Amino acid sequence: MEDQLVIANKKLKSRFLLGTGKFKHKDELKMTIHASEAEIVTVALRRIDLDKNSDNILSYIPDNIILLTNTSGARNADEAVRIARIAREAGYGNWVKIEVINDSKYLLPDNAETIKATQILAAEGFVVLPYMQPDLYAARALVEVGAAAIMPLGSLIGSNQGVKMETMIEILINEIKMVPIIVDAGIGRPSQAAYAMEMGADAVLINTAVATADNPVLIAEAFAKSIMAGRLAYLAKMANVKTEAEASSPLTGFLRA
Amino acid sequence: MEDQLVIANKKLKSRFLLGTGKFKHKDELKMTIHASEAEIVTVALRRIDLDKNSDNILSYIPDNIILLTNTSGARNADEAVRIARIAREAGYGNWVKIEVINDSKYLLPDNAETIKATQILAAEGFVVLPYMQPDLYAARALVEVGAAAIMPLGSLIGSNQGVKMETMIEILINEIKMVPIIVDAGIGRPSQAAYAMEMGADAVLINTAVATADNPVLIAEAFAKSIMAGRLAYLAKMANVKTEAEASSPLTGFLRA
Amino acid sequence: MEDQLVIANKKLKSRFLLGTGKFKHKDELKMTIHASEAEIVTVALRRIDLDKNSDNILSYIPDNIILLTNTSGARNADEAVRIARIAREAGYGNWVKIEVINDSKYLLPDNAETIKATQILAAEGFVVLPYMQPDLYAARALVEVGAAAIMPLGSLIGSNQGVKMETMIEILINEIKMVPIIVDAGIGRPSQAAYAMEMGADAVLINTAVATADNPVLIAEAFAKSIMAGRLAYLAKMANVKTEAEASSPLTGFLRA
Amino acid sequence: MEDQLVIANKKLKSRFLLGTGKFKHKDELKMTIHASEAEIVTVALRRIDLDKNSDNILSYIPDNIILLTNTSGARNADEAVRIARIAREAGYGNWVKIEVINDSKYLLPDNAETIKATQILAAEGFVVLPYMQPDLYAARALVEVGAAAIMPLGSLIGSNQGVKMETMIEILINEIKMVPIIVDAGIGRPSQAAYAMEMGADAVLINTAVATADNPVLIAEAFAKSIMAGRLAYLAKMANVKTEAEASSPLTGFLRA
Amino acid sequence: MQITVNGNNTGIEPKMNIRQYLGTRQIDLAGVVVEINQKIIKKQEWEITELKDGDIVELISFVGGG
Amino acid sequence: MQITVNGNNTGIEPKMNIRQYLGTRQIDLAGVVVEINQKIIKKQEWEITELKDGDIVELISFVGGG
Amino acid sequence: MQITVNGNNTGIEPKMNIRQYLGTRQIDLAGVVVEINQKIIKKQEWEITELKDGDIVELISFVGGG
Amino acid sequence: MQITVNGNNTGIEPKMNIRQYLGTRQIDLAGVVVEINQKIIKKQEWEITELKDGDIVELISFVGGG
Repeated sequence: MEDQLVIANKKLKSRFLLGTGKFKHKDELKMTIHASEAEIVTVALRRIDLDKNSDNILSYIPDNIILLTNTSGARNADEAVRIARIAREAGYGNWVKIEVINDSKYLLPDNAETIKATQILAAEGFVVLPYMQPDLYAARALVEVGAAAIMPLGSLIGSNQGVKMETMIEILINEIKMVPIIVDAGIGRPSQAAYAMEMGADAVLINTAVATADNPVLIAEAFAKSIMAGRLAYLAKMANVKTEAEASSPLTGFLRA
Repeated sequence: MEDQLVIANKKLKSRFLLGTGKFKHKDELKMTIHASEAEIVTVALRRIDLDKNSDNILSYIPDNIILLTNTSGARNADEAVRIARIAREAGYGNWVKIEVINDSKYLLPDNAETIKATQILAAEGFVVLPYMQPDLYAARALVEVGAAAIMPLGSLIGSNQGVKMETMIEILINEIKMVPIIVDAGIGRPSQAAYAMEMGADAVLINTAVATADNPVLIAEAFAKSIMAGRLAYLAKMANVKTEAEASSPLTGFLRA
Repeated sequence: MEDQLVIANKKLKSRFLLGTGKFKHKDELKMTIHASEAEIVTVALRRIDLDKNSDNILSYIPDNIILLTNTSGARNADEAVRIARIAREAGYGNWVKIEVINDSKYLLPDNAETIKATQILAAEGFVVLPYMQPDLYAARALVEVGAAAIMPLGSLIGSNQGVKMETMIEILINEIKMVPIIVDAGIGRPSQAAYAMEMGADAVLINTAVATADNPVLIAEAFAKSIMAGRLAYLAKMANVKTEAEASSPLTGFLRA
Repeated sequence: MEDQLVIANKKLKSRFLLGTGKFKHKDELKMTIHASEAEIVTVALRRIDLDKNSDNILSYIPDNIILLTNTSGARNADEAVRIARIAREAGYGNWVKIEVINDSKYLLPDNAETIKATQILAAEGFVVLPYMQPDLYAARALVEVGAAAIMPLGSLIGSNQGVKMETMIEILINEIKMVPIIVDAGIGRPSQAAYAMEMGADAVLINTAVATADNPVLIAEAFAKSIMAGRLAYLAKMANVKTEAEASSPLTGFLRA
Repeated sequence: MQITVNGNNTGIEPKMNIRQYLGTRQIDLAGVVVEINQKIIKKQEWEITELKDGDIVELISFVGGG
Repeated sequence: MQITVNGNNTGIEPKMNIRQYLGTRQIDLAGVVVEINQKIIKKQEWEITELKDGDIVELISFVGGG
Repeated sequence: MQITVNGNNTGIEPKMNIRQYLGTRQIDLAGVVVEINQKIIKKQEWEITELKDGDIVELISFVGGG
Repeated sequence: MQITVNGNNTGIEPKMNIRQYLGTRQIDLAGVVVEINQKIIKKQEWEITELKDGDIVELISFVGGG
């Protein structure tokens, strides 16, 4: 069966986008990417530290992987645009995750600024994947201005709370059909990733839950399997929840003859 | 890595026990068993219908699969014992799932009768897997009288509600270390199966959610993957849930220099 | 103890705002308002039906009640503003609930348009209570342009699902301190109303759950009590949730002397 | 309206049973009982400490209150029976809460021993209120041997987690009609108490959540109100949960004429 | 003379002011608002505002709402 | 001669053993168990066990179950 | 004379009945129950029940409980 | 000659172009981007772009991010 995720005409087998922040040991990253089977990996940009000769993250990411640069640090559309342009200049493609955050406590994306940045960058030919608060109007606006996918948060970033924004994400899944929906932020366990996929999300992006597990390689494999499981379940059309019990074995007894 | 489930000294790779009731098309059963990778499959007993030449279920179950006969229909320990003995005589092994139900509405297992039946059958050399309401005292009694595993219900049988009895199942997982804990009944989605495994259950038994999905073969594969995912996550030791947001990207900005 | 809700300098004893839509029998409305102890009641505007001499809703609402006119039907800021001005002209005060909805399926408020309408009407001297999707940035903008309170939705309007938007409403409660937070839409049961108040909401607005209960008068009393209960609990500072059991009786036994 | 709780022919207005353990300041107890409007209050027994002249708890409990003595400390039926007999001899009535716990970690009641103790004490004329794990078979047995009410746990004692055992408590409420169902243990917030009552529980017993709140008197009042609210809501027959939005205001617009 | 009231065409006598017109219909006037050609006519102006041919009149009042 | 098989009365020829009787019905014998008067008859005894008038016979086999 | 009261050995004067003994300690008697050798002694028998050497006495009363 | 590199003042030799300057520091150049005075300098222009006194230089590269 051909069940592919398509983002900006790129066909992908994996529905697991992996973030690379917070890894304790960078050498685990390569194995983790391998175990995850991810084809898209997020990175960020930062000033080089000239005093210590730190490792280049790119050396841990296989060449065939799509780099998705996060504009983290941007507090408004202009800053996000500036970061995106720098990223493109680096020569690793034009995929960008717009993340505009104007609140240092909850780290919530600012939808209005995100729409502005998306519009500018899409017009410049970027493949724009905006991180957003799930809001139907904002999602429609993002699609209209050229987002290649939309990435609503499942719950607070790094919280591992799962799909707390379920009501609104379900609405996005039902209503936004032109681009994929990628649940980003807050997914903390394979069961939660499976749940997002069962709901009909097209993919999930996970970072904290992988990088901060005791064994990132093993949990990456677990997430990979659970995301496939959730996708298959969505395709298989699951049985409904019932409020009553229903026997799975024949109860009519030969014992009472 | 060697991560095996051991029941009564039998080493198993799969942690997915599959029920065979309620399948609409029996010919799907064989493919479903294959897709599930299950090594243990439940069956039940019934009077032969002499009027119509119905298919023999055994012809759909590969030879290397362990048959676990359910005593469904039994309303007390004596009836369960009688069914188990018949099952053994049939010549397909001595693994038996004790299911004693005395309530036709909620189909709840009767722990007291289940303990009695387990004691009798374990003493006769059966491999006894009792289906039970999760109750620490009953679980301890079952282990004491010789159960090879205990199978607490996750929620009402056939309800697809998932692990609603979470509080009590967590206690069983923490306290019962001598035999495996298999969550039986109520698991309706791969995400729920993954959740049970993440909690530390040793295996899950699923029937209704597979047999009544639109595509049983596909959902069996989904459950297989999600159960592995949940197990790996348990072994990988997951990151904790946090009440606050936590950045996964570096936020210290080069933009404000 | 003096625990008052203050909106636009108006001191209120009740933290229960009652909606008047969907009542099957209008004569129940008067008793329901009485039972609810509400001091603010929402109404809407509509063309008079000249063909049938329908009852005037105002005759069922006591004079001392504050009328809060809903701009329902408005699809953008301009329409909301027009409705608000009509409402004021009717001579029953200048309190207005901005409700701008641009989606006939989920009936979600459009935050961007709501902010615009709030700005215009607050500048014209209205007491503006905007109904909104819970989003910290939008809430801050609303406060800035002069909202007298903000009214985030708990869940989909009329759904009776309770506080599904918990994560975001909690953030609003923590961060928006200049005006009251009133949870509006989706509260279906007294327990859910109590929960919203325990979280620290300043008030709740309920309509569907009252109007469509079998006995609106009785459920209004139930909501009134539960809202007070939730408020008192918030003030009393509740005990924390624990993951372990903790005895409430002395267990050291005199029996084992 | 006459809506009374009847236990062993005793008619009660209040559906709130209050526990007296864990209070930091005993002088708060009297005010707390008053605020709770409870008519039944639990106490326990202990050896008198001959070295320090400790306060007598009875001096804080008004005379018209029914004392319900908890057999806490009992590890089996015999010990519970012994404690109950001592309690009766003390001269404050014959109401006893059977609590048999054989597990010092989770403090779970042992249903089998509880049934035995109930049988003995009911036959001796006690008014027996057994604390139990919610299990339909055990509940039926308790009613059969003479329990005056049954008191299933909502969640682990002292955990403030609410009605986690919802599935099984709902079954008890549906099936046990001869005696009242009192949800005992685990209720931590007024919203949770309201929820238990909305489900159809006849009463709730709360101790930890009151005694360990910052302000026990205030939270007692909150629980009292929420319990009444939940009861009224049950009687008023609440509106159903809907998966879709449903307008509460007329949306047909006069604006588009 | 023809006007449109709440979307329906109606013939009325000429030289009628708003208050007079409302008097011809049986309407409880509490909370009623009159818009003519999208302009609100204040209550105190009802008597001095004459209806003109082709006027688009909206008569609006309160209903239950949430 | 009358026996009861799975709850139904049936006339059979006398002096028939279990295996012979089963041969008269078209049954897939894999996993079939025979109880006579609530006593299980082992497979190896089918040929030496003769059905008697009034016997209550149960023929049981596996079906799908959970 | 030695008795055990609530787990502690105590010397007491001989020929003392329960009420007399309780009088020697400062105890609020409301709700107090006396067990001697695991047998409850009813209140009305306190005056006629003499303590004997080796008696195991439990003095029990109410405390807060849930 | 003084320039600011990643927020720190540094003295450098005059007449140095970007590539030369980068050569003086030990930096893995994969994925490095150079901004001078908030303007990105493309890689192919590094050799022909000379650093001037007072330039504000940003050297940016990839790090792990989510």
